[in-house]
Amino acid sequence: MSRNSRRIFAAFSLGYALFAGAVMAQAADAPADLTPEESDVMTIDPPKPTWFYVDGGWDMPGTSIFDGETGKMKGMVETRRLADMAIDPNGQYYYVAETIWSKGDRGTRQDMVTVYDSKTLNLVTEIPLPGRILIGSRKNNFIVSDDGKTAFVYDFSPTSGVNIVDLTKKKFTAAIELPGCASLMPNPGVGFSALCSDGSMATVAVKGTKGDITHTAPFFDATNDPIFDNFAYDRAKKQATFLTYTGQIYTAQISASPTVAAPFSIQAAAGIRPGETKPLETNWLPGGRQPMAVHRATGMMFVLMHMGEYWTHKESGTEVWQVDVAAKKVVKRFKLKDPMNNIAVSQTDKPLLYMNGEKGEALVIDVATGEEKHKIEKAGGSTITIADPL
Amino acid sequence: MSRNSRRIFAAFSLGYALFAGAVMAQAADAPADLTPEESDVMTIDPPKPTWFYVDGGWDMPGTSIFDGETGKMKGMVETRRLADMAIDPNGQYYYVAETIWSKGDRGTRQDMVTVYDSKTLNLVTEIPLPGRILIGSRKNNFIVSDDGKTAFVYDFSPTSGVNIVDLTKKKFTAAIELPGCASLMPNPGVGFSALCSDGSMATVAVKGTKGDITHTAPFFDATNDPIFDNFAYDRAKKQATFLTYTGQIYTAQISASPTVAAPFSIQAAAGIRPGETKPLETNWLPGGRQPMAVHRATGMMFVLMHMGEYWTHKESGTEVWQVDVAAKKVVKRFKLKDPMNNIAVSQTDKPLLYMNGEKGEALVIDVATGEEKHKIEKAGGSTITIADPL
Amino acid sequence: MTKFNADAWGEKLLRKFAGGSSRRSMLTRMGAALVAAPAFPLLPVSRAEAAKPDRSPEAKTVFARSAQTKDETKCDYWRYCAIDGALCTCCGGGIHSCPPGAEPSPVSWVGTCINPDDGKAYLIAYRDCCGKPACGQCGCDNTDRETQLYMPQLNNDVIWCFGTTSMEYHCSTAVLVGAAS
Amino acid sequence: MTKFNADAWGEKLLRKFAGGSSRRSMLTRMGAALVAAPAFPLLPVSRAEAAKPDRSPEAKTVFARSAQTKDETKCDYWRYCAIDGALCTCCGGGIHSCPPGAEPSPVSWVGTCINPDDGKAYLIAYRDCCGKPACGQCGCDNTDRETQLYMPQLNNDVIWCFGTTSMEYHCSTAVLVGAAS
Repeated sequence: MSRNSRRIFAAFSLGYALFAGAVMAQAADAPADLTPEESDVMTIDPPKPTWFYVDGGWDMPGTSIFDGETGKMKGMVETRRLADMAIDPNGQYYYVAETIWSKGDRGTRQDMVTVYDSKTLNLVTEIPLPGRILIGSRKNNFIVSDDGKTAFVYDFSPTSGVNIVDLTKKKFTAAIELPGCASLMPNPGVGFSALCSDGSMATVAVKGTKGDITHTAPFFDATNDPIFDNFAYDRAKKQATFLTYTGQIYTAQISASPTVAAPFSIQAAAGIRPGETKPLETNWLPGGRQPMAVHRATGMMFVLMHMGEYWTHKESGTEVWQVDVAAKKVVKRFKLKDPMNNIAVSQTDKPLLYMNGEKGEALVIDVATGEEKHKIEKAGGSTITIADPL
Repeated sequence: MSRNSRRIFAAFSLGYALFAGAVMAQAADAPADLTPEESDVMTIDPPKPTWFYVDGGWDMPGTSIFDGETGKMKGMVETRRLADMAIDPNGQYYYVAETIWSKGDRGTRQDMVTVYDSKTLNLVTEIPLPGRILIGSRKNNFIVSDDGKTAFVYDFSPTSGVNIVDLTKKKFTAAIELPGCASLMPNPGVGFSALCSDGSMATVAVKGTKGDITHTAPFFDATNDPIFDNFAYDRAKKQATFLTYTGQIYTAQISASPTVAAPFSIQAAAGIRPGETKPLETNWLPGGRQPMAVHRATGMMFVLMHMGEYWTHKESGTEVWQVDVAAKKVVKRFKLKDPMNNIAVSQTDKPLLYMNGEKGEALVIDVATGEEKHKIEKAGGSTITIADPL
Repeated sequence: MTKFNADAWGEKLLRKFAGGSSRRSMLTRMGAALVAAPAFPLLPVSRAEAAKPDRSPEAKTVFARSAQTKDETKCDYWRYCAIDGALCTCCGGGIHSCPPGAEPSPVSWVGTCINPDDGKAYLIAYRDCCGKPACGQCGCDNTDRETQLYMPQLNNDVIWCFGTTSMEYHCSTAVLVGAAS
Repeated sequence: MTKFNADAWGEKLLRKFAGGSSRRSMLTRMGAALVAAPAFPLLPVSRAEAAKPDRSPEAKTVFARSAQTKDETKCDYWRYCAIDGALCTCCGGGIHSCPPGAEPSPVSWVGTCINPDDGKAYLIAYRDCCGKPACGQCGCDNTDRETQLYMPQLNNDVIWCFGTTSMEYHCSTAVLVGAAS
């Protein structure tokens, strides 16, 4: 390059103004039929029942939106480390509960629910919060009521409480103390319910800025056989399905006074001996971060299972067990090529299983055939959310 | 767990006050000789010549400090994505040039040099800057003068310039335009020098807030055979060593009017045909992100080399070639088990090579014996800096 | 809306508790006691078992059966029976020491781990070191008696950085607090 | 010290240039021309070669010899001869379209790539889509005629997000701007 061209480059660095002329000269060299392309920005549809959302977790600060049918990525919702995403049941917004320091990890702490338009994925607004828990891989720390009007944000500071957000007015409305309980589920017309360290379920009747807390009788052992806090809640049946470390399955009817049915053993439902808490008892056990999912219409539950001793509840599953919850029967066992850590299921007529593991590879499996429809590399390694529009 | 213990747990959640009493009760159960341990915080030595610093790059927001002798991690300097770290030649501080938005990737942009005490690794102060370039894996965008008094921060917005920081007063002093040039090296008593797109070297004589720019005659082809911008600068000899994509090695004497010696071919220095820019000519070529390092005392240069065609300059090296620069001879070739992308060498009597690759594994190799002294998993995959105290 | 600042709140409580001394020096003195605190819901369990603790191989978890007492930089070191994260011993810190520039959280989750040398169970406080980016070295995730979020003091996923100037997670220590039975 | 705001500066210039229209609509109209702009230092080279361009297999790089024209979601698609980053075509965007919520940078680095269907060389503007976290899909790093930082318009490591509301890098597009010879 000559001295002359360096001077041209110097001119370039003074601003944009000179660029267009230069490019016009360039464009003049092009064949007549070659039109320079223009840049634009895509929009997407509102959340569809076949879409699933994979949180990138600790390493990737975004939740990728995939179409389960095509395996294609549709877009990304920004979810920084330890953020929680929830989908507006009305399909208009994505909500992200997040905590941001003004200087990365120093400066001023800012807690908020950030609202994104579901079609443009543009930021709509930020709703400031007094706080939220910092933890990864949890579905039930940030939940939206069935009608989409209220969000509940779990806080732990280390006092335990819930911050309530009016999503219609887009503002924080109340902070309610919730001693000894966490892991939220909606309780339509009442407020929310939660699991507690004494083995009970708490129900919080929200009245304005106050919460009236009642408890069921204790029904599980939170120390020795805990319920996985990533449980499933069914909006249509107002039913929660719980799974314990040993493999006990509970269903709870959610109301002002929730009732919990007697549990059954997933291993017994498969015709083998029930899981136990004792060491040296190797058995099939549930495990993972998000170890279970329920298909609403059919009442089928899908559980990540591995062989091991007790206290291996974070271990990835080598099989998925399909449980007919009403019949208390394991009706199918899917063998997995790679161990999987999170599982979700589409609420479609022909359900698809979505899974990912430590490697961050997402898997789409057809429940009917067991066929692997898609394997998506670098999809993300954390929580999987499904779209379930009203 | 009983109802009673749930109430205790509720009390727990009200604050810290109750904790101590409970623990005292607990401690009373302990054997008499068991003293509960206390938490404390370590300090470290100022930078030592055997230490090396591995930038975690895109995925890990920290630069880990390792001792090359022991392979042990000593601590970490916070370097968020696209930050650049420099070490105070006097050993008192670590400097990080970084860009932080007030809300992660939105909000207000904040550019600064952040100063950390080298013994406590505590933040000392932040020096605001008008801007800096956003790019990863570059050694020469943030440099400190040989006496440790001045820092030069390259900016590209997309105008090209350098921001000057007085490290003694800890304040920004001047922004100097640097059209068509980048990749800085100190120029003691003058200011700094840089490489330019016309193939020349620019020298900027800094006078107060002004810079007087002069250029050498063009000596390399920036378009067809560029010099890797991660070149080496030797403080003692005031000498820069440059390497081009084809493998030409230049040395430049840095002064108010730098002089550049005639280059030689690294391949010819090894007794094989020189590298070429033509396609279909497979040969040993230099490559990587930080493909070369120079050991000051012995004048030995270490270059990551791979077999390939031209325009494979980012490819990791499968060998390290040791070049006696004065003798223009390749005196040793080290075969690597895994391809490596960045290389540095300690400025000690018994030099150690430090390398890492795409996997983020760091390697410590003894130059004298070729022996692999340490392999450190998850050390980080980006730029390697060495400690080189005055 | 006034901004609730968890850090300030934590610090205020801690200062009050420490009689106005600086947070760091208070922490040095009180750290162990404070951090062990969330453990107390364990007490009923521990005491119930204390009558006749069964430390036979048959009563030990997989972790306890293979734990070692020599190398604090390995995941199978006995104190790490419920640790999750990077070992501070690999990050420039120690078994109860934060690496330079990091800050120990005054509260933590806890584990009850068996020392194979004496067969006894000890209460371990897993104090996170905070305020620096994730160390990246020696990642471990052991889960003996690790429970879920509604019992946070036994959950190892929570970022246990309260009352520190920054809540960024760097690494975890395993502080011996007392005998568990 | 007054704060220099690169984004505001970029936008001001762009607005001036576009006669006061909004940045986005201006971008839609002017985008291609603006983004191609940094390419002009290429012109002397391109023109010198234009007299008798050698597009024979012997003159083609490794990339050009094996490039394909069918699948825009693969690293060996012909336009990607000097791309570095995630392909927007894999991220919910297109070859010249940003995924939803991302914003194309009005300036970019460029490549000169050979289309194997006609053997001709074209100027490609690699416009980064900005304002969202790294997409993570289809990471490519092709380096035909890619140079170093002192020639930034030919360097593919720079975060090319100028004049956008956020400089966070999401993915890269490969926009056909014109014939290179």
